[in-house]
Amino acid sequence: MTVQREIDFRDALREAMSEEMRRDKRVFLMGEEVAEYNGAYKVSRGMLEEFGPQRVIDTPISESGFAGLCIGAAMTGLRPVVEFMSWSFSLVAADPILNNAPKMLYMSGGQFGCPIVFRGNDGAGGQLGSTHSWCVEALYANVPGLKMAIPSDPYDAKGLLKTAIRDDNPVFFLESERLLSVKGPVPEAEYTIPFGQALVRRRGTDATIVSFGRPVHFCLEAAEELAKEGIDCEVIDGRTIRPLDIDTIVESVRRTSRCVVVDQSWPFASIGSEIAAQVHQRCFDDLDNHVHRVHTDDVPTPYAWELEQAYLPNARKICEAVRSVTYRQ
Amino acid sequence: MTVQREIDFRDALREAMSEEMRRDKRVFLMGEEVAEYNGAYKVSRGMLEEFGPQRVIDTPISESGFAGLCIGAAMTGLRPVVEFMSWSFSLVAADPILNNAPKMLYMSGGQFGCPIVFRGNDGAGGQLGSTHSWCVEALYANVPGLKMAIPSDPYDAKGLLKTAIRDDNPVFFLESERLLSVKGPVPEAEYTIPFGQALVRRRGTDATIVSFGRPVHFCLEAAEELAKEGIDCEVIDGRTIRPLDIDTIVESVRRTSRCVVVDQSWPFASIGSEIAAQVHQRCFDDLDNHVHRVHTDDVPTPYAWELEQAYLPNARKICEAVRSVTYRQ
Amino acid sequence: MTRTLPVSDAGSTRPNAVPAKAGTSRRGLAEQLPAETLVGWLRDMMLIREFEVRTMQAYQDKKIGGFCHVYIGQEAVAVGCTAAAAPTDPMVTAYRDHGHALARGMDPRHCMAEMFGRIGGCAKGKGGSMHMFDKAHHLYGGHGIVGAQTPLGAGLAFATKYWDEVVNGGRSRSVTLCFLGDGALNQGAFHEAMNLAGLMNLPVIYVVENNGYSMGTAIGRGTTMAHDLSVKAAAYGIEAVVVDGMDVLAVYDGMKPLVDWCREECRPAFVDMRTYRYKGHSMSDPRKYRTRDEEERFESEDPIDRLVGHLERRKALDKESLAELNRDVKQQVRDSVKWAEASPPPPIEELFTDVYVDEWGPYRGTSLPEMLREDAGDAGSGKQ
Amino acid sequence: MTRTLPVSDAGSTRPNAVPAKAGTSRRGLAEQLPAETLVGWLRDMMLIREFEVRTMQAYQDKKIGGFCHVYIGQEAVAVGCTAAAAPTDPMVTAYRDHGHALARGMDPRHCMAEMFGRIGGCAKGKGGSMHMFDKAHHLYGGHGIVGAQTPLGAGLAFATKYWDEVVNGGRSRSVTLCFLGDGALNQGAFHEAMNLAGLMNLPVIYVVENNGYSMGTAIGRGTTMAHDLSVKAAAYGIEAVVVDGMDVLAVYDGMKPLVDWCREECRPAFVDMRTYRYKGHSMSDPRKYRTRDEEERFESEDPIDRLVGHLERRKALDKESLAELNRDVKQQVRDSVKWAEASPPPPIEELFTDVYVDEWGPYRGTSLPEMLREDAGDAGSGKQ
Ligand SMILES: Cc1ncc(C[n+]2csc(CCOP(=O)(O)OP(=O)(O)O)c2C)c(N)n1
Ligand SMILES: Cc1ncc(C[n+]2csc(CCOP(=O)(O)OP(=O)(O)O)c2C)c(N)n1
Ligand SMILES: [Mg+2]
Ligand SMILES: [Mg+2]
Repeated sequence: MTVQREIDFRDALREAMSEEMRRDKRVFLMGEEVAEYNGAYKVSRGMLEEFGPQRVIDTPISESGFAGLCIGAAMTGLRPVVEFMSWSFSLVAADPILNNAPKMLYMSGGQFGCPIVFRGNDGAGGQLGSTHSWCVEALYANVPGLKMAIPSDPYDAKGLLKTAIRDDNPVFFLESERLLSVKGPVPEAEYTIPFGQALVRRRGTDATIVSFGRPVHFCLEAAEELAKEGIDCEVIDGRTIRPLDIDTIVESVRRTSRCVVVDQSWPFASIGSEIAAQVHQRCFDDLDNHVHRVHTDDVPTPYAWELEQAYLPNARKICEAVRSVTYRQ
Repeated sequence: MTVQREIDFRDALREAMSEEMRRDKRVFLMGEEVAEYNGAYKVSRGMLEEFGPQRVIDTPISESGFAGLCIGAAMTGLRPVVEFMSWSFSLVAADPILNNAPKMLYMSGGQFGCPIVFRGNDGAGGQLGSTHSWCVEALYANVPGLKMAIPSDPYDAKGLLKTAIRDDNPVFFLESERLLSVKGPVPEAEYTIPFGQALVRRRGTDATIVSFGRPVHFCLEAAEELAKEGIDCEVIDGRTIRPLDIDTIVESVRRTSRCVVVDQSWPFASIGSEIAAQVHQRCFDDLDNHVHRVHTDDVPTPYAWELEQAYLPNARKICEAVRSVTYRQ
Repeated sequence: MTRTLPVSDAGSTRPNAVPAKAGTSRRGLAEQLPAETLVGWLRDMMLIREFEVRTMQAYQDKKIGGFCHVYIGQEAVAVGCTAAAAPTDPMVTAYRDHGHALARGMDPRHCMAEMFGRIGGCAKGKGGSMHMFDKAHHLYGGHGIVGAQTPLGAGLAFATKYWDEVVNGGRSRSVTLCFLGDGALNQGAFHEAMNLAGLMNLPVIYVVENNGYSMGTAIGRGTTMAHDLSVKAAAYGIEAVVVDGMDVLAVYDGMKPLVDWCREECRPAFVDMRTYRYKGHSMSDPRKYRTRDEEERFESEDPIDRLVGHLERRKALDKESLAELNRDVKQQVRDSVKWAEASPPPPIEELFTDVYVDEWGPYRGTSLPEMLREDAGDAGSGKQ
Repeated sequence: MTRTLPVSDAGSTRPNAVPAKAGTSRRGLAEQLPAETLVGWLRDMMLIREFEVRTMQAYQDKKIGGFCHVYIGQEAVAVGCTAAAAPTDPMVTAYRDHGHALARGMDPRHCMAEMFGRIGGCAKGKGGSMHMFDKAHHLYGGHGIVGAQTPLGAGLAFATKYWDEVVNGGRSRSVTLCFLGDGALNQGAFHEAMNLAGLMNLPVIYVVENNGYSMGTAIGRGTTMAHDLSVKAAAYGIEAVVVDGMDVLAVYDGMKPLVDWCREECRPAFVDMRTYRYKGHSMSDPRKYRTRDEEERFESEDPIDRLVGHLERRKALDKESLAELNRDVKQQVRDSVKWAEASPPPPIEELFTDVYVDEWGPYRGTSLPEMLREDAGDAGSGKQ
């Protein structure tokens, strides 16, 4: 029996980048404070030392500029990894990341692809207030031509990021600052995780809970709680949003007949709405109740701790939704 | 019997702005080419002459700059109308319009509102290619704190725009370049249209078709076509997205038991997904079939006429969806 | 190519040239002010310093959450600039905003309570450290996104002009102060704002609080021409001045004539305000990117010490009154902490307040923060 | 303030100063080239002119849709700049891009077919007039969003350096040409790109095709310091030159030394390229914002006429050979129209091709345009 190595989410991200940079000289990392400062959240700690300033590159606070720069570089076949200190700061770069990167291949009729990874912290939870707490997945996932991954643990973080860096398309990689210090088993041996494969994190028969990223942990917590009440939940971690592994979700809902989607972004026109709509479409005759949704409240992110806690999805809210979808209350 | 005056969509928009500017000196218009050029699409024709260069203001190609400038002005209680030549050009201004305007009131604890209207052309259909064909509603409607209107005819365009200008909150007003020359009855007498009230454009019993903006016309076309086949459709024009008049939709679907949502934007995490999710939620026991959705295809906007036509929603696709939702094929 | 080249002439319809020389620093201006005024500045600077020290403590004690950026070292900038402007001149700044709020006159209780996330905060605890707004004192916010406040600043200047000239029919009479960090120089929004300000003749002063760093990035590593920022303004035909931001007298001497000039000429200006933040970028920054030596060099030019020295030389301040000021300020800040602690967290209903001005659906319209309810009745209405 | 002010010194670790004087225009450089070379340029300029005339016709005939911006009047810029650069030097431009594509060597058939929305187009009809890409000729696109190409240009320069130095381990040897309109000067992205280029020592030349207008806005109405754009470059420590874009010899004389200098020094540069568009901004523009007088003044300096004059003076071109060139070019363009008309519309399956490089779900991976399939096998692979 071998003891599994445990590392934290932050280190898993770094390992993914470093391994890919060792493997492929076309890969480089660019962003604010990624080099000399070792990253605002220390994700890139030590990388400058290993790879030097030509491949681990500090930038000024010019998201539109350096995102666009890296898109240009990607058109030549380089494979930039762009770190947004926070996805909240990517709005100033919305045009290059949404209007350029995901459409380049199409507009050029197949001539120029754009193998680039944009990554950084996404989501609220640290009392950062209205401007710094974006869940950009609800906005950006609408756009065809990009891929999107939202890992929930170190193992997936590493495996998915390596896949992202090897992907020939622009990948939006959303991390949670709240998870960076969470530890989990990550093998020393090389592995990658294919996009478009959801993971069933818990088997269950009474209801399917679908989520991705940080709220997956709340779902598992809720499932434990609900188990005590005799409600046996299946928990699916979507892992990638584009491609979305709807088949795994559908297969599960066909068995459980009930579905709750948990999404930490605002509800309106979100991933949550999309999954709900698709599940209703594919499982119309199987469903025992409409799909229930748990989101943050539909208001700007408040700063005060109590308000933010009330605002975010949590195990309690998920339990309530599951009880409701299973007609237990 | 009085003869109804008919004017085109473009003139309706101008009348709304001009009337409000006459009524309230705090209202001004700013944007690229709105003054001396009379507007890229001639929406503001003659307004410079009437209101002078202090109130009808040309800008350089600096969307982030002038949108932000107008947000600052709105914080003092002025009521700017900002014209984006196209909403496709608003991505470079995503930060001010999404991170500032809709959150100012909240972040300031009720101190500073932001009574501003952003308006311009939205949507594909003129062979403008990938970068110039955005339907930003799918992206932006996710954000609380803003309101959003998408009129489909001159009457609504005028009435809703006047309401938008008088609203104390940021309003995103989405026009269709394809509709600008469409004529319709618009009374001479002053009127406004409240936000959050959908309009039943056609009564019917077999299926409810929900749409907003330009595709409403395709829905009505489809309804005529389907009537010949004996399928009697109700067509609901949502008119505003935030607030969304889900009650009117639900009331209709409870009667018809079938629902098709038609949305000219990409499907994933769109207004279409949201309406589908909400209808399933509210009408779960009434629905005879899952909500069907008609969107543009989930690909970047192609330039070639044939491809663009294939890409867009149209009456044929809507007919198919209705036949499918009513089990007629 | 040196011969004259063709260029369209239709452009000459709007003036676009470099303006008359902007008001130049007048050495000794501040010194001529009554000693009480300068003592008032000293008190403000001491208040900010003490406030920030307690802020750091409270952050360490986990009473303050999120990101928190203190102003220690830069006090002379906010205080001197505020003194040079009229109290009704709009101000807007970035996330390092406690100093501006206090200098502008926000009650430290409201400022502290905001960071504590309490209902007594200036934004009822909903904004946090980075987003300090004070309508009664014409402070249009701290803003968290780097550079975001720069077009807003142009807009405030536009608005004062518009209200005066179009709505009320008079002559423009306000100057807007828009503060930004040196790191914001590299955001596109800043450049668009500068061009608009130059083009539209907006009375706004962009004060770059050039503390030499944006997080761990020394200015020269992120900003071209860091040794002469005036070229950034020259690109838009905007006058630039350099001011010693470690000396409140120099700040006043530099800013007062500039504010007057902007008000008179209705033109923008740009200030390279040389300053230094003593502490890390935010609470979690170990400052490895700079030397202790450098820090000491700046600390030895401490703006509070310098003003004390000046007042002592003028015999306008003795040990006794300084000690009293100190006690006084400490007491005020201690009170603010107590007050903040006593202020309850916002009730959960506040989640759905202030999303929209009007009520609809789950939204409850707006309600003013206590701070403004205490003040004049209508001044702070969310409804404009 | 004149005394030296405190500023952090940690910034001095990276060079950031104004570079050595950029290569200055060398009058007579082009004249020394073999006459055939200049006749080649003439042919290219005539080709572009004729192509655009037929483009306008086709647009009027509704064979071309969407927005369409012709290059008539500006031919000397694309042709002269292309001549000054190496054929492998990357180029990227805005939506007024037919001239660049043709100057770079794109077959007019592919260019015309693209606008006709046909499968034979450079992007299989999926890009349209504003988005001309030609991988074989190192043209990284026309780009529809004003200013969007300017960070891309920095990125191309970064990439050439990176490929040479990091991947292949040598010395950088390419220069990127990034074209932009004068209107793009006011987009923030341009400024961020300039700062990055200056900071990172990127070999990119920003060529502002200063035709005096962005749509109906004369440059002076939208851009501060329009009379001296060099200040826009000085703000980033980047050398600026002014070039007469109505004279292809002057363009070459200005650009060649500059390109050589950028390649040698691995530094960016900025060109205020004075030119004029004879026609409206796009097909629907009545040009009321300028005088016929002004138009005639520029038309009288027509770049094609000037080159013809030069060649005639040099006795390198007679009436006969000019007429032949004319016939030849007309024939080529006529053929391109015919070819485009004969090319079928893209099959509906093309909707789902080129969304992702790989196949998944409804997506069919990529397939190359005919243009590249004719060319070298691997050069144009969507897979990098
Ligand atoms: C657009 C954007 N990018 C990145 C950040 C993260 N960030 C916050 S402060 C900061 C440094 C700003 O430095 P400077 O402007 O010099 O201000 P100072 O902190 O020195 O007062 C950065 C990078 C942000 N808030 N916004
Ligand atoms: C961000 C953005 N805003 C607005 C537009 C609409 N637009 C297209 S071209 C143009 C004028 C550009 O002028 P200039 O840069 O001088 O180029 P020229 O047309 O003279 O070649 C405008 C405003 C756009 N494409 N992108
Ligand atoms: Mg700084
Ligand atoms: Mg131009």
